[in-house]
Amino acid sequence: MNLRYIFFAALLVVLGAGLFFLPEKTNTNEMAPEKLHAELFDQTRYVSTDEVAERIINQDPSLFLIDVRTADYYAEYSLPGAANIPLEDLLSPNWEDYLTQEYMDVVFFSNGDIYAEQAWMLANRMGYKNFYIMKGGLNCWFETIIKPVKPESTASNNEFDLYKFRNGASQYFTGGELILSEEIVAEAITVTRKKKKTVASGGC
Amino acid sequence: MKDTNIRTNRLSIAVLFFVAILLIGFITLSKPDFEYGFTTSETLDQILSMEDEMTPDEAKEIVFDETPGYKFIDIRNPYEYVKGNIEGSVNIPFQNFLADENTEFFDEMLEDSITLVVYGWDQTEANSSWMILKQLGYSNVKILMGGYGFYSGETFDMYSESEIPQYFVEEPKYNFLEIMESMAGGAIIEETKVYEKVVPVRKKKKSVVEGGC
Amino acid sequence: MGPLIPQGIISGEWNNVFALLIGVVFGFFLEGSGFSSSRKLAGVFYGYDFIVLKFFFTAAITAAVGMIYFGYVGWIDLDMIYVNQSYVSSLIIGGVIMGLGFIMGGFCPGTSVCGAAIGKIDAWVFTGGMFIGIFIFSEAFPLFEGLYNSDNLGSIKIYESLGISRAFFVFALILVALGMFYVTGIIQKKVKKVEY
Amino acid sequence: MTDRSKKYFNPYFGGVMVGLLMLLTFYITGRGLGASGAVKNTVVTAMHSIAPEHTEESTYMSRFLSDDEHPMNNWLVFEVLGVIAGAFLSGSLAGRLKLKVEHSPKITSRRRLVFALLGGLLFGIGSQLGRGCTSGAALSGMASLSTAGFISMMSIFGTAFIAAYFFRKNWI
Repeated sequence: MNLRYIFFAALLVVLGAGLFFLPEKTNTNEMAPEKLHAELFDQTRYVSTDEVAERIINQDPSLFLIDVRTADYYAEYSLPGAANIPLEDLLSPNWEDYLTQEYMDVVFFSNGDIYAEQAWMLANRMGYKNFYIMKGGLNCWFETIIKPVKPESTASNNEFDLYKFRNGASQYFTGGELILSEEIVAEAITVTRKKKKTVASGGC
Repeated sequence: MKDTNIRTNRLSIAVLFFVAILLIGFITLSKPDFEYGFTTSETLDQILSMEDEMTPDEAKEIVFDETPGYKFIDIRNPYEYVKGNIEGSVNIPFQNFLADENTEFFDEMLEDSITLVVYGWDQTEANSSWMILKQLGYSNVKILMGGYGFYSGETFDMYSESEIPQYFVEEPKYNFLEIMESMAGGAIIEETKVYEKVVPVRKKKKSVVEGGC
Repeated sequence: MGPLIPQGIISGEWNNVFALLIGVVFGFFLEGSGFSSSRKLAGVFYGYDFIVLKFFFTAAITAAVGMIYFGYVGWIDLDMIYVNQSYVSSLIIGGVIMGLGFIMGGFCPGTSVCGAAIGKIDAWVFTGGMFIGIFIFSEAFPLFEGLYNSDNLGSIKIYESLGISRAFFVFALILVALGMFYVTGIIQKKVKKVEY
Repeated sequence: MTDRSKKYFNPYFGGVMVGLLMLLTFYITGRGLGASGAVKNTVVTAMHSIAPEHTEESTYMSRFLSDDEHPMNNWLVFEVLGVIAGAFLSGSLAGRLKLKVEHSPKITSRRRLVFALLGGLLFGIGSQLGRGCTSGAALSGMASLSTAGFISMMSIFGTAFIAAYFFRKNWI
């Protein structure tokens, strides 16, 4: 046996043994902590309940709502068309397809902000895109959309417009289309379209 | 014999070349500044365990008894901090979390096994701070439920009839079903529960190249 | 960083240019190591020449080990590497047919091309046979279709299917290969020399 | 060893070099080497020019036809063209360029050619069924540690070892 061959063989064994010290899975897609931290200053991750309501009413096909609460809560009440991915199942491979898609805006919501934000952080860390949080969650949804508070008589016109929209939306979500007159829907939608920017300002 | 030697040399050069490439790789390997200490699933387990959520009453007790081993961290901006804060807390705004002196401070606390309690005005405000520290591997971080608002009593609603303390922000504040039923005149739209979204098309990784032969 | 073309660092139009260059180097070393000779290739099955085994395992191990290190130092995103789909039964049956073809014809597609390039008439015939074989396959494809598409395990890695760690698998592979190199050296000395 | 075979590279040297080449290939293109695909594309092209309608109707071949891309405009085809050039280069440098039929002294050229044809035919069928040949499926598959590569390698070489006994007259 040539000495060199023994040396090469030893080298190969050493290289092979070195593999034991390397991490098996280097997830390069994962977002770096600095970036995740920086993204958290960015308030664009929040969408308001008004915006969500408007997009549901307009049947926006790019909206994808994900309810991260438990299945019990989901069964009791959830937003129309929302899918249920309980926070604990978020990382299960069953839902991977929902998180990796990039054509729709995924809006997480829970009763408050916290679970939704946690889901958002985990999903974002995995390097996927297009995630949003419904600001204030369902608690806020009920305070603003379902049971809107009438503004003071001294409030600005914008606030009254918003109130009108919310009233219309409330009719839409509670009464169903059956008792809803055409007129109100039309009004509600035109109002929101006109006031798109101000709509996002109200609420929780 | 001479011929064979040349041949083995050629092999040696090839092998050395291979080793050299790997060495260059290791030399140029730059370590990222920050690395996650917990994987996503470990983080999720931590979240679900709820062990890190401290109630305002517990916090008050700790401050009152001056229990050692706790450090409160106010993540709000200095202006809010000066307006009012928990006694003995330090102010590290969330924006500055990854600054060198602050990570050093966190490391120190971890070594001394001092529990860090992050708080904002409410729990939601501090949530991202807690999550970031947690994911970076600081296992000694807790979060104050209700935040400073509840701690100081400013947001406490003494007229609330709810049995669940109001700092449980993830609890539904209202009975959603009841409201929906009352407003719909008893007829709830069944459609709301129907899962009507189509399965989204899976994002095709542009990476996946087509096969060999 | 890499792989360069799928990451879009180099445009896909360069694909064919690189393919040509890579092919030249590949052909050069295949031919230079003796893969243009069918009798040398067949030697591995009769114990008089083990270049196929030595070459094959050295190449596979160098590339596999190198890739893992490249992945670690961040030169290649291992998730973007193409991993063949494991259609188990069609792979096995296809492999059996190829094995028979190998021992009968003494070449495989890559080596027959090498042989053909330096004027081996048997390699030309083999390549011609391959054309006919592929033609037959595509004409008779409806017969094979069920088999062709059955038992797909997806793009799975060997250590995942065996349920062991990657490092352990590669390490074992290296030891096995080194063992084989050693044993084949002994066998080669004992077996009657074959002139070719 | 005879004088002639000394002209060949040390197999380990060739192996390391091809291993490095494969690394480079993976680094650039994200996939390994291959050969049989090129033959397939040539067959498809030839068939398409001879009997276009028939080829388009064929369930198998039609999948390699597309309107915007010619089947010959494929990296595998170019790679195999490169292999031909590289092999020719190496053969001419080492003085191995010679038209001949290589066969064992015990058999005739004719028998060798018949077996080569049969072998090629089987390889053609097998490589399509197994989605790749020794270089594409087995070698590159092993380098990327895919299960398919190892299954392929074991079933090709396993069968060849078992069948070797029956064909020994052809080779020894």
